[in-house]
Amino acid sequence: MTSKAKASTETTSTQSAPVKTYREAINEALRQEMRADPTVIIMGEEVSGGAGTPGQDDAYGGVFGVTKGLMPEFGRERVIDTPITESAIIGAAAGAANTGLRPVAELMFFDFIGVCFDQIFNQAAKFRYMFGGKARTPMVIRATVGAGMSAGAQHSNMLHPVVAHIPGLKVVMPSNAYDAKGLMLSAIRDDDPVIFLEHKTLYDTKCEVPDEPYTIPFGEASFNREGSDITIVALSAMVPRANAVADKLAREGIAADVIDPRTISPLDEEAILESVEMSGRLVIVDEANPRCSLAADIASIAVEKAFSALRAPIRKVTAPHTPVPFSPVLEQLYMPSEERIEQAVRELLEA
Amino acid sequence: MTSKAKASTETTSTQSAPVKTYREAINEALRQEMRADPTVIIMGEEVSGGAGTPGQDDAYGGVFGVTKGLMPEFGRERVIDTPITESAIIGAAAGAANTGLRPVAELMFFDFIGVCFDQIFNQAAKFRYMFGGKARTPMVIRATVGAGMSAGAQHSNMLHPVVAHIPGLKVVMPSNAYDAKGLMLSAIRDDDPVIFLEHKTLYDTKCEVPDEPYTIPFGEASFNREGSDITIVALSAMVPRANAVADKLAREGIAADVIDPRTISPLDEEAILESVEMSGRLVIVDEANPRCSLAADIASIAVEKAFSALRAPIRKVTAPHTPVPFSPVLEQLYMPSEERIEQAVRELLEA
Amino acid sequence: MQYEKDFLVQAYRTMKTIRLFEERSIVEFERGNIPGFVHVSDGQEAVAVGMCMHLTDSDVIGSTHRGHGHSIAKGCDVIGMMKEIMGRATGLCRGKGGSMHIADFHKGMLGANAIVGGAPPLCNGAALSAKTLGKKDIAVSFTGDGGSSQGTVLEALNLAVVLKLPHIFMFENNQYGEGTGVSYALGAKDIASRAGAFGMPAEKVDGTDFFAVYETVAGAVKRARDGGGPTSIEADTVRFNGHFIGDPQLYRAKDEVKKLRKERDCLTKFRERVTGEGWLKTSELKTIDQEVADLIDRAVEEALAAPQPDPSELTTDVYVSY
Amino acid sequence: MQYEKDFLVQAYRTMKTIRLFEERSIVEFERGNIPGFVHVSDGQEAVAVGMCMHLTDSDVIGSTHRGHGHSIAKGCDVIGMMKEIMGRATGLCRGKGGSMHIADFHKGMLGANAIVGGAPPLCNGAALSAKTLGKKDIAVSFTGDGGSSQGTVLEALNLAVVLKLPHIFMFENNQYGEGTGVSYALGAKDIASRAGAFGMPAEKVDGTDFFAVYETVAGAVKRARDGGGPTSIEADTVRFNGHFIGDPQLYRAKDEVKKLRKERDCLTKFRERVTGEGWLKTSELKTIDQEVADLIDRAVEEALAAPQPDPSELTTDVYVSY
Ligand SMILES: Cc1ncc(C[n+]2csc(CCOP(=O)(O)OP(=O)(O)O)c2C)c(N)n1
Ligand SMILES: Cc1ncc(C[n+]2csc(CCOP(=O)(O)OP(=O)(O)O)c2C)c(N)n1
Ligand SMILES: [Mg+2]
Ligand SMILES: [Mg+2]
Repeated sequence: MTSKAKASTETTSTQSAPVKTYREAINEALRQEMRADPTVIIMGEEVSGGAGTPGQDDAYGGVFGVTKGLMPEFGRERVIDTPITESAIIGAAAGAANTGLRPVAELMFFDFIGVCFDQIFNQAAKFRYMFGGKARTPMVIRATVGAGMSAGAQHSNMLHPVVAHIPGLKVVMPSNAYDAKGLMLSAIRDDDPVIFLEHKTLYDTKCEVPDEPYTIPFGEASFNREGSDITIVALSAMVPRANAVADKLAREGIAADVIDPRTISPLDEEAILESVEMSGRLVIVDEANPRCSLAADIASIAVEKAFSALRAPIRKVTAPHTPVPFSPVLEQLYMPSEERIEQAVRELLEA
Repeated sequence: MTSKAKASTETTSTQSAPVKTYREAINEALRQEMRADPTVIIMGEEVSGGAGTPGQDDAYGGVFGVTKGLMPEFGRERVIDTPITESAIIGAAAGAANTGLRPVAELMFFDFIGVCFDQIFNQAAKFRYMFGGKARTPMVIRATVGAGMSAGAQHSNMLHPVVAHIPGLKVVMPSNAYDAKGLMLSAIRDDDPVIFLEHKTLYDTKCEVPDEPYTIPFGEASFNREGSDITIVALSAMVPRANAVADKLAREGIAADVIDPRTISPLDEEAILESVEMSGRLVIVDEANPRCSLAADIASIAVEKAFSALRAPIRKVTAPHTPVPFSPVLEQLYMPSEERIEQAVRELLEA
Repeated sequence: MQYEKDFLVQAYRTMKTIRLFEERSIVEFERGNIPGFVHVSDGQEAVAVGMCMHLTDSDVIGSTHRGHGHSIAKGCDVIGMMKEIMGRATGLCRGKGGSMHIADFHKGMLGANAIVGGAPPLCNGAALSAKTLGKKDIAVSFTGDGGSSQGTVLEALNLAVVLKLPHIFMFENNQYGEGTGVSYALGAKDIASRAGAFGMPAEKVDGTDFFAVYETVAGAVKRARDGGGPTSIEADTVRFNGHFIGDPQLYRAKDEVKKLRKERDCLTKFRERVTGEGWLKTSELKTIDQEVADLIDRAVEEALAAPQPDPSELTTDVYVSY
Repeated sequence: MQYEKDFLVQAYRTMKTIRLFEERSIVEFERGNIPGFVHVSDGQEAVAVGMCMHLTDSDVIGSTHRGHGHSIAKGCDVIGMMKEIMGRATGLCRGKGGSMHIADFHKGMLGANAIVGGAPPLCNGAALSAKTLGKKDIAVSFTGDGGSSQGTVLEALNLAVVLKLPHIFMFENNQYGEGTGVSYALGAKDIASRAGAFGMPAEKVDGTDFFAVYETVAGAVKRARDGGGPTSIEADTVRFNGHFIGDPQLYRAKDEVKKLRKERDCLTKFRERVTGEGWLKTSELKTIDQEVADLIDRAVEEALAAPQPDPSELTTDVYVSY
């Protein structure tokens, strides 16, 4: 079955489901899996909130409200607020995963991997391999990524290329509520450590999300738009932008495939290559910084494995090689815009 | 002046200099710059050794002996042994760099970035930009990288793609003693944080290294072999392997450019593109894991900027997407070998 | 202790400036004039000012995400700060930093830091510079109660002792890390005793009493300048607002803040003390209040009129590869 | 305390096994049969064994780079270990781990760890599993004197107290972290008092006295199993060899090790105590010595004969993307 076919199957199944936000979809996935599996726990800073205070419990439910309501249902034993010590949080999640639990640990901002990167890349990621297959480390690290909220240089990074580089980790980047729910359920049930990256600017976006639990397998891209003139691969918050560009071009009779890999490790190479074989033209839209990025990764795969089909240079539309500026004016320029995507597409079509 | 020309100038200047090891060359650069500039200090674990013990001072001079003899000359005030607390070490180096010193901090193994990554990527790397150009952070982080010593999964990584991804950092990877000295002097004098990666298996390699101080500018590749049939870009310990393959092919009349970028951030795109324009064929040899790697980065640059010259797919010869195995048998398979490089080259020549 | 009038005026003016800067930040944030995440520090003025009144421009401080007060206390230009948090081109950091990244190296302000526990390792470095270069300068890091458990902070405490660095660790215990109480997040009896167990003198002080802070800090500053190494201080203080502007503060008790404002307002306490002792007159304080209010008005006015950064600024102040 | 004969025999056998395993590792390393970096733990046997004699297979331990002794004490197969450190396919970790990554989850051995300070955060997680799943199991992390200052360890101490985890932090103070003395690297008075300041009971014990370790640990184990939360123990112990095999040990005093071997050898002390008290006969000990020596001989023999991993193993036990 081709990737296009796979993707379409799923899309049809969502017809006439209730509309939910990305935030609600993730919350629902967590709740459903916690009901189904008593070994699933949540831990992190403010995942409930209010511990040791005179006011309300569940005061935050996560600073973006994603875990709201889970502590009241499952108790502080399973929704664990922690001190501000990310190495201790992620390390505990990894050790708990080794010994019978399925922890979902939250890093409030993925930028905080700096203070716990060892636990992720040297510990959790490597146990299975370096212990000769003995270890299972079924844990999820949820974190928010991305610019667009003027959160400044230390709260606005993507950083997914850093974890996609690391063997032993799986990396998930849902671009919409439907995918977020299905991928979260797969992430929790996966026996390897999974990095689950939620883009801050997507929390309030909505789409149809079935009430019943469902999973979306890792390594299967979805086709958001279909067309054989050009292939646009876009990730996370860049997907809606790529879609918008594709819609605009469609009105001019230019047909673009818009591919959302949904998981970047594993990556659905097949879907990308299949499309490039048809179109011969590839634009990759990635909000991360450009060097050693996922955009570079995908370009390198295409030029290695679909070389003869290529009819034009491969274009990466990314952030510049700079930190994220605070100023909203500069930050808008920092993120790949619809204009820049469109321009890249047009250049390739003319090449 | 083309890159090829630049590279040759340097090579001639090294004629008839004394032969030194990579280890000695780095030691000499550090010593010379510490003599010349009283603000240069060294800090890290065992950079001298013997602190608080009944035995000798300078008991190690670094676990690979690179800083041996510096403490006796410059004293414990400028060659500072530290506790095993990498965040404190790198953070102190960054803060010292902001306030008048030029610290050279050592991470014994670059694998230890996991416990101090925040200090590197969120702090040191970002000060200049996020403070609007006010901060200067002239620091060097020296660290050993690479497999080949059966040091196991947590002491054998490359990880240079992780830091090359980060804006604000410069990343240096010398492949020989001559470059190591000249690049170290440039690194210390640079006003940005520089990651200086020394491959464990290169310490005992030798070449001619002039006694007097000299610098090699960042962002200038060197051409190790010249030829227009194929371009081989290789890094760090992969350079000697690429050279060996080029020499073997040369005996068959196949002429390869072997390009050693020497610094990967900044990267001498010009040199690579210039060569690819001639050869139309590119192999990149990178000991790092493949995903979002420097190999991918370079491939993506070539397909974006030298597309019309390409006559074959671009091949990456890298480690597999696995942790580094301990077993020497497996570890040999893990690292890109001359055989694999040669095979990739031959495949492209036939393509 | 005997206080000069100028000193008292400066202390009051600085605390008042912080108070009004923060209160106005809330207003301007709500008006949509300040983007991003903003953490105000009103209630904690006495800690920042009681500490920084001991420092010169060549001493350095490292701050937190809640850094406006520290910045003002260390002498940063208030107008430049207001421009910065509004993201303007003429802000202290050209609009690239924002509220969580205000820095002014000329004033020894090494930066607010959006990573909890960010300042202590860096301030060790600044202290090391002073020591290595043979200067008498000292470094002061600010850390919250929540941040006090972060590994970077704990490592920094040890290194400061080992290298005998002129570094004062100021822990501001405002009882909360976001919506979590210190009684939950801190396993230790208190921050001071834990810091003290790392091998340095550690003290506790009422952080809402400017005079107590100033006097407690004095010994630590002297020790640091004289080569006696680091000190930790835990200041018991209060956060008058939410964790960030817009925080509904569900975790607080009803009337908690009202009570704190009544009983533990460092400005009220200061005013009572200085007028009670006859050191300053109420009218003098009122004049300062007015001057500060004018300054803040002007800051907002100028900031709102200041230009946005030029698009070219996106790629300056950093080496850009491609 | 009253000890059963079987208990004493097991304790002695285990300590002796560690001793001979380590001594033989040195020989085989020097012969070129063991690749990589190897850190032996002879001298520290009483800590590993005195601790692990309290544990069952469902309790877990987390270890360090110097993990052979902990592994043997926790019941890992000695032959499988020897194969592992020789990198063989039938080693405990299929030759992929090596000396610094021996693990055996069936025995509750969660892994040696080549990152200093690696175990404590992970052991919090194991303790959390036990607590959440309502088991009586406990977790024990081992950390060196050098590692005790690592931020990960210090954070873990706090979290263990906050969550009241059944976790014993065993700090093995062998006086050195590589070639640096603890008196230099540790700013605190000692490891125990600093750990205690995090809010947990903390004790010190002579780590070369098996009985002292066993008895000190007993209380901590009981407390952990009974829901009383974590404990820290600092064991004063000795490192008979260099940091790694091949270390010239220039930082040591002349005759230092000779003296330690004479005065602080935990095996000698054990033998003296059990024979002195009439608990075991010298002849019984000798028999054990011989049995252990035979076991180690067999381990080396089998390991040398064991196959190298198949090339296909390079890409198994991990999800491989490309
Ligand atoms: C490493 C890291 N973890 C988490 C956060 C998110 N965060 C920002 S402020 C804060 C609370 C800090 O509490 P405290 O140290 O007491 O300072 P206060 O806010 O009370 O001034 C948290 C959890 C962060 N910025 N950095
Ligand atoms: C994070 C990290 N930093 C540094 C090292 C290098 N290293 C390995 S063992 C060691 C010394 C550890 O000393 P200690 O904790 O006392 O344990 P011991 O070797 O005495 O058993 C060091 C510095 C490491 N492996 N990991
Ligand atoms: Mg607080
Ligand atoms: Mg030790």
